[in-house]
Amino acid sequence: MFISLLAVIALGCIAWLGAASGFQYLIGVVLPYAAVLVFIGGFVWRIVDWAKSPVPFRIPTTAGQQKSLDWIKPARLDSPFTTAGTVGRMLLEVLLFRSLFRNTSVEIQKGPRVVYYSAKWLWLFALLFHYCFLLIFIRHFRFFLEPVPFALTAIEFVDGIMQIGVPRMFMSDVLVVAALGFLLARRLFSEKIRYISLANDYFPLFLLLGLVGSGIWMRYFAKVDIAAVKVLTMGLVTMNPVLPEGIGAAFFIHIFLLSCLLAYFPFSKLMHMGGVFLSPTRNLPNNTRAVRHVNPWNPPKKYRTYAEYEDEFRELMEEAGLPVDKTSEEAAAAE
Amino acid sequence: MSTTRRQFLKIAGLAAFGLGTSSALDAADAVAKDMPGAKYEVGEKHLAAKRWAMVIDTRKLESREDFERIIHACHTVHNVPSIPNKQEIKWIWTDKYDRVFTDDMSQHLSPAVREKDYLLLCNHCENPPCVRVCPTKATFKRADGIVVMDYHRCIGCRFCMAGCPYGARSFNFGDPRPYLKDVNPAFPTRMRGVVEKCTFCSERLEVGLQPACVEASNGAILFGDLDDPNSPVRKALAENFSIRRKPSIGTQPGVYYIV
Amino acid sequence: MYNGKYIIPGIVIFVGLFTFPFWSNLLTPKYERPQLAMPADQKECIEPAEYMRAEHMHILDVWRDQALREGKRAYVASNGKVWDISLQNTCMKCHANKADFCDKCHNSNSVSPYCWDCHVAPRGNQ
Amino acid sequence: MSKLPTPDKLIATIPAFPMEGWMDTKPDFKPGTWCYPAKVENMRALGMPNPHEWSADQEDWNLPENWEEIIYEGLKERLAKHRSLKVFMDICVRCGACADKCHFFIGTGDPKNMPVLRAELLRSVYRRDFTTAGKLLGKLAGARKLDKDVIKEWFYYFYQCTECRRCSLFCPYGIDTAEITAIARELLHELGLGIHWIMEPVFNCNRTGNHLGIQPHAFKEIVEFLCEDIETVTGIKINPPFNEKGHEIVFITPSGDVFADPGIYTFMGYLMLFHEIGLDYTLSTYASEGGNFGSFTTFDMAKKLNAKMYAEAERLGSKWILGGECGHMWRVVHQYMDTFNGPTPPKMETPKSPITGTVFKNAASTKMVHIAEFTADLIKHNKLRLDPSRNDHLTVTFHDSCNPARGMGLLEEPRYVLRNVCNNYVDMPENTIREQTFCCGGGSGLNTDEIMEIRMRGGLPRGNALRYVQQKHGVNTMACICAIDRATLPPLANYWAPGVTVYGTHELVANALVMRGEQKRTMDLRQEELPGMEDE
Repeated sequence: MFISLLAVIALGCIAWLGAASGFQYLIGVVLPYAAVLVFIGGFVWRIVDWAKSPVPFRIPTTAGQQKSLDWIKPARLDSPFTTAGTVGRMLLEVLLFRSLFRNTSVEIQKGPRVVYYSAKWLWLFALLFHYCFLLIFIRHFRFFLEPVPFALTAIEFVDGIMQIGVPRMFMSDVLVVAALGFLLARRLFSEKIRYISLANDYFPLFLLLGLVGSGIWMRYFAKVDIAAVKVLTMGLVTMNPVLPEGIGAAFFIHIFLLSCLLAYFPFSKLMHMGGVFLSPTRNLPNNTRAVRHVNPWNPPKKYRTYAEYEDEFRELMEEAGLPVDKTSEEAAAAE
Repeated sequence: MSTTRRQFLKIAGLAAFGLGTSSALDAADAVAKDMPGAKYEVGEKHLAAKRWAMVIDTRKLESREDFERIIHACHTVHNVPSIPNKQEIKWIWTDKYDRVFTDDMSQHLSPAVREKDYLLLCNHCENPPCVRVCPTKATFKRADGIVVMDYHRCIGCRFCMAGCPYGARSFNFGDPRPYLKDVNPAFPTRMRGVVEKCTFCSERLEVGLQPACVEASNGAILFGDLDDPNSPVRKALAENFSIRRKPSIGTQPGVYYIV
Repeated sequence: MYNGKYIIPGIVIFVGLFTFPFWSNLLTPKYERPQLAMPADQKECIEPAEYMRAEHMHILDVWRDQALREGKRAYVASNGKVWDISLQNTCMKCHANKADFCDKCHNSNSVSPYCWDCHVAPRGNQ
Repeated sequence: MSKLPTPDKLIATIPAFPMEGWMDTKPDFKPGTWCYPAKVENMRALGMPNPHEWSADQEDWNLPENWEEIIYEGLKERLAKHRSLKVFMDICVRCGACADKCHFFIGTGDPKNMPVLRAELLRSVYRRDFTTAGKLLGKLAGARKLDKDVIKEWFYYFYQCTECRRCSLFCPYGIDTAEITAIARELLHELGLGIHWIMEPVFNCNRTGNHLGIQPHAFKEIVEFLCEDIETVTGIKINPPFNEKGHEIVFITPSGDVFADPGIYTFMGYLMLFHEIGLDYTLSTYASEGGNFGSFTTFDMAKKLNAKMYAEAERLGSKWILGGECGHMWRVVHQYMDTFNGPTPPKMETPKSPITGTVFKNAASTKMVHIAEFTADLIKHNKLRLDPSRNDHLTVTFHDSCNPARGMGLLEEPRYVLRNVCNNYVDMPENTIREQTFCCGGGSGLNTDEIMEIRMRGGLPRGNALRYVQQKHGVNTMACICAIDRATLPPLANYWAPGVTVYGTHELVANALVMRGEQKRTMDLRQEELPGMEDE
């Protein structure tokens, strides 16, 4: 964890030093292009790599009643029988984190008694983080589009509806920090989660905190010249890169951390973004008995046939009065 | 486990220190957002008082024109729209005795007093209930006793309207601008969704002017410091019998009526 | 590759969405920083231009609190000059062209201050 | 059982979290924590790779010379074959939602029994060999070198996973530890590391048609013996057909039901039910096993054992297969069978109940129906005369087996049957039943007695839920639909909730079943007096 923290701090320092010592073009133009290429290329490569392996068996985790008899109500979404139901299940999973919503925590109390509690905090903060991050991502499109479409202005209006402070405070900024803080805190203070956490669990959290933190810093405190920033970002997306004068260091830290995140993404656990769609326990219908699932590498059948079985036990079977395909005499004659 | 936690705090502390100093270097001036050397002061001409108050001599306000003139003066200068229905906005207005002085003090008033119109506005109470109920402190009482509103903070919850015993507040159900014939370019309007009311012309006091209604009243309305025995309001109150609206509820209004 | 009929459209949609800023700007002319209309008759603002560019929103925020809540309506600038605290009567007196001064930059950067919900823009801007 | 600590002591000995990281701890192979190795001759007979003598408590496991290469190649092959494995290796974010969902973690407190860490045992090796970050950054990226201790750790922990999939239910990406465990066990088998309790049944099943190694004549004899008991209880003589061609249905159930108490009563229940409704069926001695211990070995072995079902249905000319009560059997039948060994023989037809005419469209392809579906349909159509008051001395709860619950979704059918054959039915607390059900502690071939303490620890959540309803509602009967349950739950109940008896669902059905021409029932199938119905 310390290593992850130090790594992110080091990245921040590199960006700050770079911005201060004339590498603005590298940090503000070259690296973002490279990072976007790595991100898209890496993302596609990972998905294709996964897709190269087949799904040999249809193994949905059934989280509800199957469809069987007409008069028993099936769980259409938790144990889907149809494609529509499966799509519904995936939507619930991707958009609302259905499985995490089930979360419980367990405690062994005196008695002994095993007690289960509903534990929805992880669900809540995970959902908060993802939606805030999405919202923030979308809000940033004001730097990439000219004129800024009304929908973006509307999102900004809603996000800043509390009208606190100038520039207006975005609720998503506060909530994303709170959510990241929660996700980090549980890694640090929950015994179980700390035990399973690796450096590559802390790193993205610190990186995101650095990214969000530098963004907040330049919006609310450092007041980077956003007109100049927009010239730079529009230059990037119109393939006419320019580096305007007078953009503060905070921006270069921000865009450097963003480039790091983009480049890191495809090679990390953050690929759960794409992977969740490919999870065979979720994206398949529970209808294997009704519709045959084909395994492309299905090996040829090899099993002990009835004939072999009867050959071994023929006499015993005859003695016991069990029917046989070949009587002992027939078998002897065949030899 | 505790060792790792302590270790973490140590390192996190160091890191925070490092981040703090490094960013402090380039951001030091950015953080000090106020321009060095800049100051905020009261204006040169500004009128001060310990407790602003108003005395309305109802005997001097007779005709409809008297009232209209005063109301017009106030509403024009403050961009108060005239909306002709239940969504009406008013800072200063009139009503009959029965609805103004509801503590039924005498069953047998002179018909002249009972039938007369009385000029009404925010009472700028000593104990303003509207201030107590405001959840955002958009309504507050200044040191000089004026109860004012910060429209930037008003969230339109209308608790203050429920709290005010005098009905002095109006709510903007819609954008008021279409109902303004001429906008006074020196004064803001309000927006949809906020409450508004009389401000005792605090913005005019800043530049040494009397409230607009006082100016337009031809001496029927007096304005001054209630804590100053030599002020016109104290003198008038000393010389005449005066009453205030709903004294029994303890709000201590700052508007007095000579009847 | 297996299940390509689901996965390939998925990848295409993902890449399409992610690169939206690039291809949606294919026909956009070169973006220029908005050129603002400066007052013709005034050279100096209340504070230096760089400071005003970064902090004008902050100064307006402080102004409104000072004027409304503290009752202090005179701003003594760093150069000692005294200004009346008023968006409508001080700022907009010089920056009378709101459309080409305020709005141009705000719109381009999608900044939507709510000043003008109440405050009255100088004539000619409505 | 004498070596087992008392339940209180067992809970008191759940250790605190270790101080050192999980990569630095090694399992302690003390007696009672590991299963006995498979016999070399069984492994050899089945053609398993690298059969050799070894034992978990020894320092040297006599791994084949090129064991590292075998694992590397084996893992590589399986990554290419199973998208599940690849995706599950890559996308875990270690959110910890699965951590306290595992019955073995709850009962042992061993952090490596948290599903996420169980998977990390394999994932760490995957990272080192198959990811760039792992190759470059090593331990920093959560990768570690494959050494013999890792293999030992795999053996220890992948045989402390019953593939119950409870963790998978809670995982936001549906990462299924059962899948990971199954593949890790395949890798271990590549090195010749199998366990006796699994390989012996697999060997038997291949040879004699059933796990228990019952030969055809013995099978017939046992069933006839059970029929005599039925006659004693009901006065009705049943002569079930064996290996007979031309019947509409082949009935296949786990051989545990033929052999062991209390499974035999469930088997008697099936026979009585079929007799009463006049079902046109046959038993098979060749396909006399519903269960599939091959599925705890390798996918290929599961396929090999499973193939007999369709082969026998084809040989006997039956239209469809009716399957008895079993857990993992139904995981295989429901999710794998048709893929393994389908398409079905041409003469098989979509199952249709000959009694009610119900067509089981949900089994249109696999052509195999669960007996709980079949019986629920009979009851719904009023085809059975039932006297549930015969079960009035029982207060019944139902244990959802992991596989039918989370690998099939069979939740309502058995409950419907039970509610119709018993008057006193209560469910256990909601976090322990249906799709959230807890394992009996002995699934996936771990129902062996040498690891009884581990089993009892794993059985803690189930045992506790059972004791809860025992104390609160006076439950004295736990019904189940699984042969392994019928073997593992009695010691579990005895340990955690003494006084609760385990029944197969169809034993309770048969107790309540009013048969044509039966004598007055005074005893249940266990030949115990039925309270209130004693002979006068």
